[in-house]
Amino acid sequence: MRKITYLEALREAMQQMMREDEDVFLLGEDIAEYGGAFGVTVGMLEEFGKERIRNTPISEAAIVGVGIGSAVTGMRPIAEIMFSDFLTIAMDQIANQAAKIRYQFGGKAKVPLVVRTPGGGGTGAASQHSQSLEGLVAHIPGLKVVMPSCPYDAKGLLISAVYDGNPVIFIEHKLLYKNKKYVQDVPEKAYKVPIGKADIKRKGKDITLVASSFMVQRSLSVAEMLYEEQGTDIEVVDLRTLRPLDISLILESVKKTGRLLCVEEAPIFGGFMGEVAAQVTEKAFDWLDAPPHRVAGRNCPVPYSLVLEQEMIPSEERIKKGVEDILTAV
Amino acid sequence: MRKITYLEALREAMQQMMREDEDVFLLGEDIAEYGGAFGVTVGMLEEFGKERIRNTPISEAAIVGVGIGSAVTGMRPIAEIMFSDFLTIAMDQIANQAAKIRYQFGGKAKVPLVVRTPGGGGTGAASQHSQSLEGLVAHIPGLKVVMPSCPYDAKGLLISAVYDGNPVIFIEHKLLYKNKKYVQDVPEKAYKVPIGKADIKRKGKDITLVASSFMVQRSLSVAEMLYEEQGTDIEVVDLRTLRPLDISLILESVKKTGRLLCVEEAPIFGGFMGEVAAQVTEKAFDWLDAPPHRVAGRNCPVPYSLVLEQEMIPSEERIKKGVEDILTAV
Amino acid sequence: MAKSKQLANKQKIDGYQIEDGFSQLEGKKKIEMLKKMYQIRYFEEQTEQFIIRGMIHGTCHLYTGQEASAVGAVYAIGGDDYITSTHRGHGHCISKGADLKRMMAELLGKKTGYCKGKGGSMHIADIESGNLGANGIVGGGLGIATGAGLTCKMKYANEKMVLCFFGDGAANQGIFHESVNMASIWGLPVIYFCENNIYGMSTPTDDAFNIDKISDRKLAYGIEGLTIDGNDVAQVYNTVAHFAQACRKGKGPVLIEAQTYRWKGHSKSDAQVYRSKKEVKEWMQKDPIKRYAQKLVKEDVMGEAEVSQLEEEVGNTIAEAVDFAKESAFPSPSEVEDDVYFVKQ
Amino acid sequence: MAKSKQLANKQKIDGYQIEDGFSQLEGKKKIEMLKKMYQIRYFEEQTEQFIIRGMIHGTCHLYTGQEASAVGAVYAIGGDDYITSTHRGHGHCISKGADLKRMMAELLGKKTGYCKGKGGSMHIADIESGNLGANGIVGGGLGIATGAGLTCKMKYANEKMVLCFFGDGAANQGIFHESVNMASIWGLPVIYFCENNIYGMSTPTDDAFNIDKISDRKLAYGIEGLTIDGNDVAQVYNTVAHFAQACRKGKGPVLIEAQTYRWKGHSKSDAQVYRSKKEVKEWMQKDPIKRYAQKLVKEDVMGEAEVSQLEEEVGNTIAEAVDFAKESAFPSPSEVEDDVYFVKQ
Ligand SMILES: Cc1ncc(C[n+]2csc(CCOP(=O)(O)OP(=O)(O)O)c2C)c(N)n1
Ligand SMILES: Cc1ncc(C[n+]2csc(CCOP(=O)(O)OP(=O)(O)O)c2C)c(N)n1
Ligand SMILES: [Mg+2]
Ligand SMILES: [Mg+2]
Repeated sequence: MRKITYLEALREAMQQMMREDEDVFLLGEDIAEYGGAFGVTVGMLEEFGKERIRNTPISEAAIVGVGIGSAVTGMRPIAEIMFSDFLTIAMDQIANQAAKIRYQFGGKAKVPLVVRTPGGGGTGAASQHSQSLEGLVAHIPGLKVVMPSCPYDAKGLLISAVYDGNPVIFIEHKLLYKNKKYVQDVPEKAYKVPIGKADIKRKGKDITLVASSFMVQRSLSVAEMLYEEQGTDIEVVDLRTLRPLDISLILESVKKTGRLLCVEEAPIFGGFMGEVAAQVTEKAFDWLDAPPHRVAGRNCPVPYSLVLEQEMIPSEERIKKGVEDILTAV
Repeated sequence: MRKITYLEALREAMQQMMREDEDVFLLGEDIAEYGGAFGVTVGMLEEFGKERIRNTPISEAAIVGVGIGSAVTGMRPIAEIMFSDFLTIAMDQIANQAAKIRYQFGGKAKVPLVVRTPGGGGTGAASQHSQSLEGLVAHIPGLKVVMPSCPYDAKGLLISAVYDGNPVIFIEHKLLYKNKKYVQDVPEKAYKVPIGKADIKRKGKDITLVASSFMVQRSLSVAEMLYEEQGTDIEVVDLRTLRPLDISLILESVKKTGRLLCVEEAPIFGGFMGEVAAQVTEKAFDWLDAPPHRVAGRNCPVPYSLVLEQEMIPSEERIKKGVEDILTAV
Repeated sequence: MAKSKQLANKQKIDGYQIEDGFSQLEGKKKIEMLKKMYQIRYFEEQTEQFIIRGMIHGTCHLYTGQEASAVGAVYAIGGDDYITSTHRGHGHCISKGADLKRMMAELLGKKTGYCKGKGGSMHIADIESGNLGANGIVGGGLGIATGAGLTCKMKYANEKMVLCFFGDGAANQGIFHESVNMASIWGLPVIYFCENNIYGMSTPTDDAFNIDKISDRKLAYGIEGLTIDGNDVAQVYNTVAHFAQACRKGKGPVLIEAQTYRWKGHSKSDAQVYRSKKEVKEWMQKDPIKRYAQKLVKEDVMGEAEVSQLEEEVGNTIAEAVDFAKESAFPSPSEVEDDVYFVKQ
Repeated sequence: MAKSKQLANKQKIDGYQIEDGFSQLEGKKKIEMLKKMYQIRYFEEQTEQFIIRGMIHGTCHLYTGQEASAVGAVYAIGGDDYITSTHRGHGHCISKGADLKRMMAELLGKKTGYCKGKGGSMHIADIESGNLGANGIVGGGLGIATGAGLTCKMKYANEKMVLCFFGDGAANQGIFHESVNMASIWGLPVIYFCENNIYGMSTPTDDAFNIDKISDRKLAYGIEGLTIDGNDVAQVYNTVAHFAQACRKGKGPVLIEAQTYRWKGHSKSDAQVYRSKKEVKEWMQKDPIKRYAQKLVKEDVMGEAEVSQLEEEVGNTIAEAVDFAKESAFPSPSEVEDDVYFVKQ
C-alpha cells in the first residue's frame, strides 16, 4: 500500500465510484477547473467532463435542492458546499427537505444525497469560514452526519455515504486535507467503513477521550504526550459518525475507564458533545468515577487573529489540562 | 389586573413599545390585514399603519436580513417568521450575520433585532410546521434565545428583548397563544422580565423538572397530578431563556432535590437539554442521587396523524413515567 | 402525447404561436379531463366538510377554482414525467392520477393513506406516478424540480421532463431565483408553472411585486415565458404541450404564469378580511369547470345529460373514498419512528 | 453632494440620459479621487507583499484593478450615506474614508485594527463612517443594505441612502432576489451596485448567467438599471450621482452593473487556471488609474509631476500604516470572549 493524504483519499473514493457508477456525479462551486477551494476535486474535470463535475453558480440553497431532486429521481449526487458555514444558507433544503422527504412521504422515497463540506478553523479565515456546525445538522432526524478524522476513514466513509441511501452530511476538516503528518496506508481498492460505527483510535485504560474529525488527531497527540510524560493511558474514541451515534462503543470504553472527556472544536454551549455527555451519564452513571467533562471551543465566533483563534479552539494544552483535571478529581 | 392570554400579552407588549418608541416596528408575512397566521398582530395595522406593520413578500431570508440592516442603523425591528421551521431559510442571516456582526466588527455594532416565531407541535401541521428548533439557534454565540411559557413572561420578556441590544430569537408556542387555561394576571403597564433569568414555577423538594415554553405547562400539570396522587413534590424550573442559560438557578434546585429531569419537545437526540444535563452533571455531580434524565420528542420528524403526533411529543404520561423512573432509581 | 400530434392551427398566446393540440384530442380524453376537474372539485368539497366537522387534524389548503390549471398542465405532459407540487397540492396530485381513496385516507391520518398518516395534506406524494410531492415550504418544490430536471437530462436525454407547480407567493423566495437560473444555464427540461391566484395567503400580488406579469421574470434568466389564462383548460394544455416539446428537444426551461383564483380561504382558519365577497363572486362566475363543460357540450363532445352523469359518477367515487378512509385504521403509535431512514434489507 | 449640483451637459449611458456632474467637480476633488485610487492600489500591493511573506493569517481578496468602481461610486454619495461591502472590500472601505493604519493593523490581526483583530480582511467595518461592513458571505451585504435602506426611508425620509456593493457571483444568490424585490415594492433608496469582474472565483459569468447584462435583472423587479464602464471613474461617479438623487426623491432602488476586472487571483491560493495570462494582460492595459491620471493631466487638472508626487505621498502613507500595524500589539487571548454581546453599562 501507499500512503496518501486525507484529500487524496477523498478524491480517490469519488473517482472510483464515478468510474463504476454512471449515477454518481458532483456538483458545487468552483469544483471543475479550479478543483474546489481546497483542491479536493483537482483533475476530476479532465477525467469525467463537465456534465459530471458540475460547476454551479453561487447558489448554495439550489445546490442542495438540485441534489435532492436528482437523488430522489435516481441519481447519486455528491454536492460540495465550499465551507460548512454555508450550510446555513441551504439549511431549509437540508433540514426541511432532504431530511424529511422519506418520513413525510411514509417511507416511499429515498434521498441518496451526500453533502460534502469542510468545517473547522485554524486557517485564519475568521467567523464566517471557520465554524463547526455539525451540532445543527446532527439534531435533525432523517440526516446522517459523518466526520472522518483520517485518510482511511475518509475514503471508506465517503463510499458508504454515497451508497447509504439517506442524506448524509459529510464534514471534512481543512487542517486534515493536505497535512503530510496524517498520511496513512489506504487500500487502492474501493472499500467501505460502516456509517454508525465509532472506532477506538488508541486503546487505553485510564480515561476515555471522545472526539471527531481534527480533534481526534489533537487528542491522539495529547494521549501520546501524556503517556510518555506521565504514563497516563488514554483511550481515544473517534466518533466517525455523529448520527447515528455509536453509543454502545462509547459506553463500553467509559465502563472500562470510569472517566470521560469529550473534545469538541465547536463552541461548547449547546454543542453536540452535550448529547454524548448526557447519554453517558444517563446510561453509565454508576460506572463513572468522575463527572464527564468537555473541552470545547470558547463561546464566541471564531476570531481572526492567530492568538485569539488559538485561544478559541481547543489546544493540546487545554485538552491536557482537561484530562488532568478529571484524573485528579474525586 | 385583568387576565389575558399569551397572545394578548405579546400584542400588548408590542403596542405599548410602538406607542412609546418610533423606532420599533414590525415586519413579516401576512402580519397586516390578516394579523399574522396566529392572529398575534390583529388590529395593529389599524393603529400603526402599514409603514410600521410592514407586510412582506414570502422571503424569510430577506425579512431577517432587512431586520438586521435596519437594526444596525438605528431601528428596533421585530421580525415575525410565521413558523419557526422557516428559521432554516433565514439561518445564514441569523447565524452568520445577526449573531456575528458585533463580534467580527470588534464590538463596534449593535443589532437590536427580535425575531418572533412560533414553535412546537400539537396542531397537526406535520413535519415542516411543527418543529422545535431552539437547539439550532441556542448553539450560536451572539444570539440570545427566549421561550416564554406564560402570558406574564411573554409580555415582560418581549419588552426586554426589544431593548436588549442584541439579536434575540423569541420563540412562542402555538398551543399557548389562545388557550384560556393559561390566562394570567398581567400588569397593564409595560414591565420587563429579565433575559437570562430562569424562574421556579413550582417549588418542590423531591425532584427538579427543567423545561421551557409549552413543556413548562405540561410539567406543571404532571407536578400537580403527582402531588395529589402520590405526594411527590416536584420543583418546576422554567428556563425562560435558553441562552444565556441561568445555570445557577438550575444547580441550586438540583442541589436541593438531588434529581433532575429535563423535559423537551424537540427530538431528544442532539437537543438543547443535552447541554443542561451535561452542565448539571459537570457542576453538581456529587449532589446527584440519580443520573439526570431527559423526556423529549421522539427521534423523528413531527408526524401528521394525531395518534402519531401524540406519541412523538412528550405527553403527561411520559413525563410522569420519567419522574417515577428517576425517583425509583438508585 | 403532445409529441405525436400533427401541427394544428396555431393560436397567438401572449406573443407566442402555440399550436391548438387540444382540439385534436380524442373526445374520450377531453371528457376524462373534465372528469378530473370534477374529481378535484368534489374532493375539495368533501375535504371542506371534514374540516367543518373537525375531522382534519391540522390544516388544508383547498384547490377549488384552480382546477383547469392542474388538469390542463398535467394532461399535457407524459405519464412518465415528473411533477412537483405545493401546499395547495390536491389538484396536482389528482391530475397526476393519484388514488382518491389513499388521498382521503391520508387526510384523515390513516395508515392506508399515501404517507401512512405521517404526512397529511401538505405532504402527499406518489413517487411511482412521478409526483415528487406536495411541500409545506412555500417554494420547497423548486429546487427539487430542478434536480429532477437534471436527472432527466443526464439519465434520460430529456425524454423525461418536469412540471414544477408553485404559487405567485413562491416566486419571491430566493430558491425560485437560484433554481430557475440554474435550469437556464444548464438547459434543463423543466416547466416552471406559476399559478398566480392573485394572493399569497392574504398578500395581493400587487403588494409583493412591482411588475405586471410574473412571467416577465424570464428576462432575468434568458428563458422563454408567458402569461396565460389558467382557467381555460385548453389554453393551459396547449401551452404546456408546446413547451414540453421544447423541453424534450433540449431547449431548456420555461416560465409559465397561469392566472387563476382560489375560491376558498387560504387555509382552515382564514377570515378573508383581505378581499371582498364581490371579488370572490365575480371569479366564481368564471368557473373553469362550468366553462369547460359548456365548451364540450357546445362542441358536441358530450351532451348535457352525460355531464350530469359524469358528475354523479365522480360523486360516487368520492363517497367510496370517504368510506375507505373512514373505515381504515389509524397507524399504531409504535410506528412513529419508522420510515425516518432507508434501511437496506 | 450630487444633490447640490447644477444640471450639466448630459451623456447617454446605456439608454439613460445622465448629467456629467463629474466634469463640474472642483479640481481638488478630482485629485482626491485619484489619490484614493492610488491608496487602494498601493494598499493592495502592500497586502500582497504581506501574503507572500506569510504575514497574513487567513485569506485576502485583492481589489486591484477595480479602483475606479469603488471610488467613483462612493464619491457620488454623501458622507452620511451607508455602504455595504464584500469579501473584496478594501477598496470600498478606503473610498469611504477608512483609516489605512487601522485597516492594515486589522490585516495583521492587531488589537489596534478596526475589529480589534477579531475580523480580519473579510470583516472590516466602520459603522461610524457609514460602512456597514465587508462580508465573508457572498451576497451577505444585500439584506443588510436593504434594511439600512428601510431605516433611511422610515427615519430619514430618504435623505440618507445606501450604496450596496456586490459581485457578479452574488447576483445568483437567493438573497439578491429577495432583497431587490423588497426594496422595489417598498421604494427604498438603495443603489445595488454590481461589480461585474467577469468571474465569481473561477466561474466566468458566461457559465453562471444566461443573459448578456446582469443589469437586465431590473426587469424582474420593475426598477431602473443599466450597465456601465466600471473602469471609468467619471462614468461611475455620474451614474451613481444620478441615481442617488433619484433615491433621495423616493424613486426607489436601482441596479447598476459596473464592468471591471480583477487583476489578481481570487484569493491567496489561486493558480488562475481558469483564465489566460493574455486576458489579464489586456485588462491591465486598460488600467483605470492610469486612464484617470492621464485624463486629469490632459484636462490640465494636474501636471505629470503632481501625479508622481501624489503617488509618492500615498506610498508614504502606506509605509506609515505598515509601521503602525507592525508596531501594534496583538490582542490578548483573554479578550477572546469579549464583544460577543452588547452589554448595557
Ligand atoms: C417558507 C414558507 N413561508 C411561509 C409559509 C406560510 N404560507 C403557506 S402558503 C402561503 C402563501 C403561499 O402563496 P402562493 O405561493 O401564492 O400559493 P397559494 O397559497 O396562493 O396557492 C404562506 C405564506 C410557508 N408554508 N412556507
Ligand atoms: C455564500 C458563499 N458562498 C461561497 C463563498 C466562497 N467565495 C468567496 S468569494 C467567491 C466568489 C464571489 O464572486 P463575486 O460575487 O463575483 O465577487 P468577486 O470575488 O468576483 O469580487 C466565492 C465563491 C462565500 N464566501 N460565501
Ligand atoms: Mg397565490
Ligand atoms: Mg466577480
